[in-house]
Amino acid sequence: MDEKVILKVENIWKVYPNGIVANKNVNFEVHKGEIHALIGENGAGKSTLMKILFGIEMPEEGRIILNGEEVKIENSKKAISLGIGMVHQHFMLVDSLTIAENIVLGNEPKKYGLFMNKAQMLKQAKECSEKYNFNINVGDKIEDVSVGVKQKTEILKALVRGAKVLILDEPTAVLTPQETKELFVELNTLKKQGHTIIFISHKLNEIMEICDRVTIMRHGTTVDTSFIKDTSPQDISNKMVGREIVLHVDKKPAKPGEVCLEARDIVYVNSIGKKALDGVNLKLRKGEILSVAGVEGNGQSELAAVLTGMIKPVGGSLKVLGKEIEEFEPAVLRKNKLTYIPEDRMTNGCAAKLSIIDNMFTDKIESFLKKNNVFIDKKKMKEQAEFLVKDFSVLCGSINHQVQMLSGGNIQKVVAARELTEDAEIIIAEQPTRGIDAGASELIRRKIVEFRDRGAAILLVSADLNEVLELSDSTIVMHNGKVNAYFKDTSKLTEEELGYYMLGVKKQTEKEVNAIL
Amino acid sequence: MSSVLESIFSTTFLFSVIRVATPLILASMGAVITSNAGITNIGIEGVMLVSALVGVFSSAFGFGPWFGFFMAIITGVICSLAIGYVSMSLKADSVLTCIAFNTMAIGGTVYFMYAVVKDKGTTIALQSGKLPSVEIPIIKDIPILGDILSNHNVVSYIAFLMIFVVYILLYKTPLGLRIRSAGKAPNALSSVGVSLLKTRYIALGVSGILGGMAGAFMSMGYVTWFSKNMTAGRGFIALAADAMGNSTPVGAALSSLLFAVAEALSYSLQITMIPPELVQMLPYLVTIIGLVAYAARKSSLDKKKRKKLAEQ
Amino acid sequence: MKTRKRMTVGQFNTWFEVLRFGLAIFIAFAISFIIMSFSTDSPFAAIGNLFIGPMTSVRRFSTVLETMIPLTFAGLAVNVMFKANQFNLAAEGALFMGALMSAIIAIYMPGPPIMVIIAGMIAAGIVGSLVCAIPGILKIKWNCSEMVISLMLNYVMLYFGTYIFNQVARDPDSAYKASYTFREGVNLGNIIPRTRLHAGIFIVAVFVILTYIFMFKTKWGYKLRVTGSNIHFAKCAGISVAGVIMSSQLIGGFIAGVGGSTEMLGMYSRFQWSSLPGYGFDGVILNILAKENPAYVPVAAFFVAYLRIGADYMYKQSDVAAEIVAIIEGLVIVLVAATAFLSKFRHKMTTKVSKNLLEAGGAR
Amino acid sequence: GTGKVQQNSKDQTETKAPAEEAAPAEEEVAESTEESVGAEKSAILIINGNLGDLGFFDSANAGMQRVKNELGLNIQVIETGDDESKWESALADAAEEDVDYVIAVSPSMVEPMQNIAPLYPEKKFLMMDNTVDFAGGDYSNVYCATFKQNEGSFLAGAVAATLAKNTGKLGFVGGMDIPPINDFLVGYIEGALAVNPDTKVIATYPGDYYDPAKGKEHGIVLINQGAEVLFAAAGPTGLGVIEAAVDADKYIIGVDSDQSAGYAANGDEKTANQIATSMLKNVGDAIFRAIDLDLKGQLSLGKSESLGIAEGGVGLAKNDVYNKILTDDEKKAIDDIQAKVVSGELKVSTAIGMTTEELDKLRSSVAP
Ligand SMILES: Nc1ncnc2c1ncn2[C@@H]1O[C@H](COP(=O)(O)OP(=O)(O)OP(=O)(O)O)[C@@H](O)[C@H]1O
Ligand SMILES: Nc1ncnc2c1ncn2[C@@H]1O[C@H](COP(=O)(O)OP(=O)(O)OP(=O)(O)O)[C@@H](O)[C@H]1O
Ligand SMILES: [Mg+2]
Ligand SMILES: [Mg+2]
Repeated sequence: MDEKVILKVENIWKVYPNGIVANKNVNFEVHKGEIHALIGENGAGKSTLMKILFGIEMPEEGRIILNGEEVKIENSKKAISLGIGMVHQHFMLVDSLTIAENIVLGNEPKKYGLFMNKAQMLKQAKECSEKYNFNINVGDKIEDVSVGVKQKTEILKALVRGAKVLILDEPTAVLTPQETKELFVELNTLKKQGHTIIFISHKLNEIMEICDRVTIMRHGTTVDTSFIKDTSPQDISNKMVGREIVLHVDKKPAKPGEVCLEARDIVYVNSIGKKALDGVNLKLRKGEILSVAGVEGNGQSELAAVLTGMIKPVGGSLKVLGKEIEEFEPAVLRKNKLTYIPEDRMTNGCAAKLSIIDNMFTDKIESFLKKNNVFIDKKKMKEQAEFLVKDFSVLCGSINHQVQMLSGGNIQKVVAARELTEDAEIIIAEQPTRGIDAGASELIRRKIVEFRDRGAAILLVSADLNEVLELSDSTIVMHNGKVNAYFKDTSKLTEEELGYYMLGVKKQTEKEVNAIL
Repeated sequence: MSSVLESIFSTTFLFSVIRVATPLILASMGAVITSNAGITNIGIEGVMLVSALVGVFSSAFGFGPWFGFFMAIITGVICSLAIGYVSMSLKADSVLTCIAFNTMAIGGTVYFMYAVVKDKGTTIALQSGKLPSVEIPIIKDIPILGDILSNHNVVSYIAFLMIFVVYILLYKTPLGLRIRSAGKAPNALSSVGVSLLKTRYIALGVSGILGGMAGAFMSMGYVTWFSKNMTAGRGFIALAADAMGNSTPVGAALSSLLFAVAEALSYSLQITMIPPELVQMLPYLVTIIGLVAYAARKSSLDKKKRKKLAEQ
Repeated sequence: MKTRKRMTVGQFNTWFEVLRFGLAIFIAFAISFIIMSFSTDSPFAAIGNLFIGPMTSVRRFSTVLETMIPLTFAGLAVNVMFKANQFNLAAEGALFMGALMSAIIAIYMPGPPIMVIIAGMIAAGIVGSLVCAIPGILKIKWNCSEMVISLMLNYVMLYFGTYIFNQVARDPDSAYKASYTFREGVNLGNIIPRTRLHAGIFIVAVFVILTYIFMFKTKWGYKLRVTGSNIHFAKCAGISVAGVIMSSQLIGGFIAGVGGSTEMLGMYSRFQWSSLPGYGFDGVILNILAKENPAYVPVAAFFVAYLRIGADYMYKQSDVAAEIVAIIEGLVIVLVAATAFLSKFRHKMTTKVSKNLLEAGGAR
Repeated sequence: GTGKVQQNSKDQTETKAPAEEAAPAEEEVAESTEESVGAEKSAILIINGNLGDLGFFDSANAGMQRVKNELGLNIQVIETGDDESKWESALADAAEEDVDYVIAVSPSMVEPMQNIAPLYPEKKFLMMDNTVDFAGGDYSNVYCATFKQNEGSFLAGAVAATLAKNTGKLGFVGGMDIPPINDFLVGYIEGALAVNPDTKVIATYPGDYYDPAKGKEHGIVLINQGAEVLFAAAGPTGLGVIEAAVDADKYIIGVDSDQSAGYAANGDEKTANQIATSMLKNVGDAIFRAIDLDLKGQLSLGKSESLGIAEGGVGLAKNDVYNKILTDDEKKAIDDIQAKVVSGELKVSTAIGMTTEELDKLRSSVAP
């Protein structure tokens, strides 16, 4: 047995109830004290494999060897007791409880054998956060803290339980660049203290920056493991998808036309009473991609939600295609040829239990009716759905399968296929490629450019700076609920410059910002 | 009319409010525990019913009412766990499971009643005994208070004690922390290796204890026999009390008391010439109005708060 | 290759569902049989009577069909409301009020009986709609739990209906609580002599077909299904969800109301209900058995009605209380609704099927 | 065929009687069957509610036991529960059996009776406590008996007023606000007034026959209002009223059966002693009488009889408790009243056919 190897999985098979083989014959080795990246396309089975390691899913076959001994991980409790900790991609925190309560949950200090010992609890949580140099206030309630602090709480939860092997499933997806940097510092500290980290991400640059080795998964199996220093981003992505992919979107210069969406003085107050939007002005023109950049939580998602009618602003006006919008309702806006790719595809983007075909035309079912205007024309729907599935290369068994059977990227393709409709004049795309692999991202980006060239106006809300720089024609930056900067020509913009505005280090004058109008 | 007022402002009115509220408080505490754990337990109605029958049987064929009380609690726990097994381990929808269970409880109690006493109506043919009433030493001598508070059935005192116990359990113990987490963020609980299933089973078990007590009170405190479908929707009312009280023990208890006041009022109003059907409707109407008022207040407060913040 | 593999797993699943359903019924009967054998010396005879009971005479069999009618209506009503993801249990109150409304019309409205019947049904439907709309409105406006509200509302309806009944329709000369008798000829006729089977069976058949078409073939049904499946998505896609929720409650209530009037005009000649008929919960039960598909609702209703009539026969022939049927129903429902029931076996089989296919065909 | 007959009669001897009565009964059957006239005959009773009410239905059931024991018939008692949709088919089911008498005992069974009886002209139907519309159809195979519950309640009211020596207030709990229940109330009020014209009567209706807890609350409210003696006509709900009376140490008047004896038989002496008397509605006796008469060929089918005190249809349970708590003078006074009612000297009103206004007027006149 190799001394270095702390965790080893051999010949893991996992079949989901619907018959999809998510993991087939997976072999995977993690060395002690390394940061090991796991990367793979949509549906490659990374999450599934991690869930197996953390006892959430049971494999049908295969062995897990930890510290040279074969182990059976029946549940998370067992995993924790074996020193495995997992930070899931989605937060697993109780919002109404404090950080300390979240950290000690399941391991609560007691007094008189029956009651909570609050003092002891705070002490424990504090000691732990100090030990790993996590700068947080453990008495705060989760609902009041930032995403970064939540992520730290998640990691502390694992560490306080003595995790030696830490699984991080796409931990940076929701973090700002600054927070990501901070996290990386902390991960390096952990590494120095002897912890082993498995790091899942779709972002190659992060993997190149922090990881020691990388394992690539494709179609349910591990295809390759190599040292980061011996490989290159190009190499990794080739192995991931098994073909050359174009990392850059080719696009012709924009030809902006008339204004088709105009927002004035939009104000929105969120549920905890913060002014999430504080007098936002913007104009969107035909044939251009305007991107909205910004550090998460500065009002971009609220802006998208207001412009699509998902939430109602407390002040301001909106003009679409020259018409004043009285009612902020998705139905009204959609009637005005506005479509929307929402950020949260599972909540707002699809009905997971309905079939793919039923999810394809939800917004335009009225145009799939028979002559009497009551009955649905199933035949027309089927033809069109089959066409779109091909056009967007949605990987599925049949268009009658439930959407929930698809992997994340393919669900996103279904959403995009629905929203990128022929007669759409305004497209609001919110994080359209978040959390999906390069191949699918490229397809969606290409489609967006295609629609721009056809004369649609596109508002791209994205936290991915590469995407902003590559895809958009002009850019606005949001900071603290206000538009902080407007750049008419994105191609003249650099990543650093954008960062300054996003963090509020730099700020344009009102006149410069209002140049958009 | 004056006699109605007289009766409402009498000590006996408040006395009967407490009695009417007893099964509701117990059952609503059960509902509070389960809804905190993230389970909508409309099966509490059936749990009460089955416990009431088992209580009577055990009392009649066993060692008297306290044994019956004990067995009713055991039954409550077993029934609740059975609901849990089906809805959690066998993964059936919890509302559907509860509806199925209630159906089984209504029919099943009649089936067993018939099998034992050859009646489908009541078990009055059995001598099942009654849980005692208790005089509270000092309080009983205080003029008005004594008349209201003393000499209730022992289960009434247990019910009020349970409000306190449930409060402590939910907010001051590790188990309470887990139960609340199970309801608010089940993923969070499993992510730290605490079994969500186990936590919810425990919550259901505790609610079974409370439901069992409520059932025992119906058949061995309120009256001394079981009669077909004798809970008559009290479990549903408990659920409404839980909703009205925002799933807090004190809130749910106050809501139960509100219903009990309306119910007691409906008994007193019967002596007027107001049509009895309208009077009987009162408690349910009050509950609906209470639920709506609570929800409306919540949403208007929310709106106001936002408006105010926007103006700042 | 790919399509063949999907089909095979799909075929296995269909086969498995049938097996599971059968097994659920078998287990329910087995458990009930054990329970019965404690209280009777001849459990075999008892369970035999349960099965053959409804077949022992034309009249008994027609009783099954009669019982099926209100059950099916309730099942459809609940189906439409549940499909919009609203756990509205007010079908019970709607059925009661619908029955009362049509009874009042049948007593007082002049004109040819057929007109009276049609007017009665429509009025009953409207009343049913109003009843079921209440939880819907409160849900939309203030986000009140429709389940809790409807549970309370049913009692309000019982007492309110009884009040109306007393004021308007009660026959003071009757020696029991009953309305005046309906006008001559105001009933749904009789299809088979010496039974009570009435033309309501055709009405319910029409409603099953209409509900099915509505749900799966029309734009409204489509919007309803999307809303029920994911309300946020429906809203985002421009569906007016409040309208859909409201209309689903109105339609469900309408069906329940018509169900009440069909039962009233088909089976009785005067209104004499003094308690809630209990169809609201039955409707939920039927939906589980019918896998939430309106087309299967009558099948489920037949099954339940057959059991209940069989149980009555069994009780009459032996000393086993008919209420055992509640236990059988409950167990069947629980096992059918229990998605994890037999899941281990299913998983093992799926794994085997998938792996075999994989080895045989290669690609995923 | 004969096989079926035999099997049926064998089945039907396994009656659905309360357990404690069953054992001695069986032996008697064995000896009496031989010589009894009714040996080959059988009867089915439909209880369109549930047994265990210690009242009306239990009384009917007791009558059936007498029919079995004394007349030697095979009997069967079917409880249908309160699901109205089942009543008619239960009646038809019974009529389809190889049976001679089909018996229904509650007012609300009249409609099914009218629908079913003409379809089975070879069977004899007994309808208790209500009458079919003999003018409206061919019901030559139906015998109906109604009970003058107002007459019996008159006596109950008289006893109650006699016992209410302090406040003169009486309480009444009726299952529902409906004519047959109000018939009890009307008689009760008039009987009480006959003894003491200043008597006050408070009436309440829980609106439910199966919620004893509610019944108890109603009883308590009445007692709190100063009612000294209670009277409940409310099925199992009424049992809760009895509990309230017992808890408060008040007298209550039982209904339909001798409820004091019922409790005593169950071993509950304390309750038995609080039930001053019971207003008997001898439905069981009426069933027995009808079948007995028919076996002798004397029953006039196709007719309805109204059974009052004179016919033994209603009356008071003058049992030990009654004898103990009433003085001889008081008992004599009650007997006098009873004689006057029988002779027609005292006229008792009935709520059947009374308008709501008339009833309200009567109720208001005695309201405290
Ligand atoms: N609950 C499930 N039921 C059925 N199939 C599932 C389920 N979860 C995942 N799958 C399938 O298993 C395969 C692997 O999924 P998994 O989520 O592990 O992939 P992934 O590598 O995380 O991909 P992505 O990057 O798209 O999230 C996919 O094809 C997916 O469709
Ligand atoms: N056994 C299972 N039962 C139910 N749901 C499952 C099961 N296994 C996985 N899932 C769900 O399937 C989904 C697919 O996994 P995953 O989260 O990796 O995909 P994703 O959301 O497409 O992409 P990413 O994780 O890269 O953002 C998850 O939402 C997970 O909760
Ligand atoms: Mg993943
Ligand atoms: Mg994934």
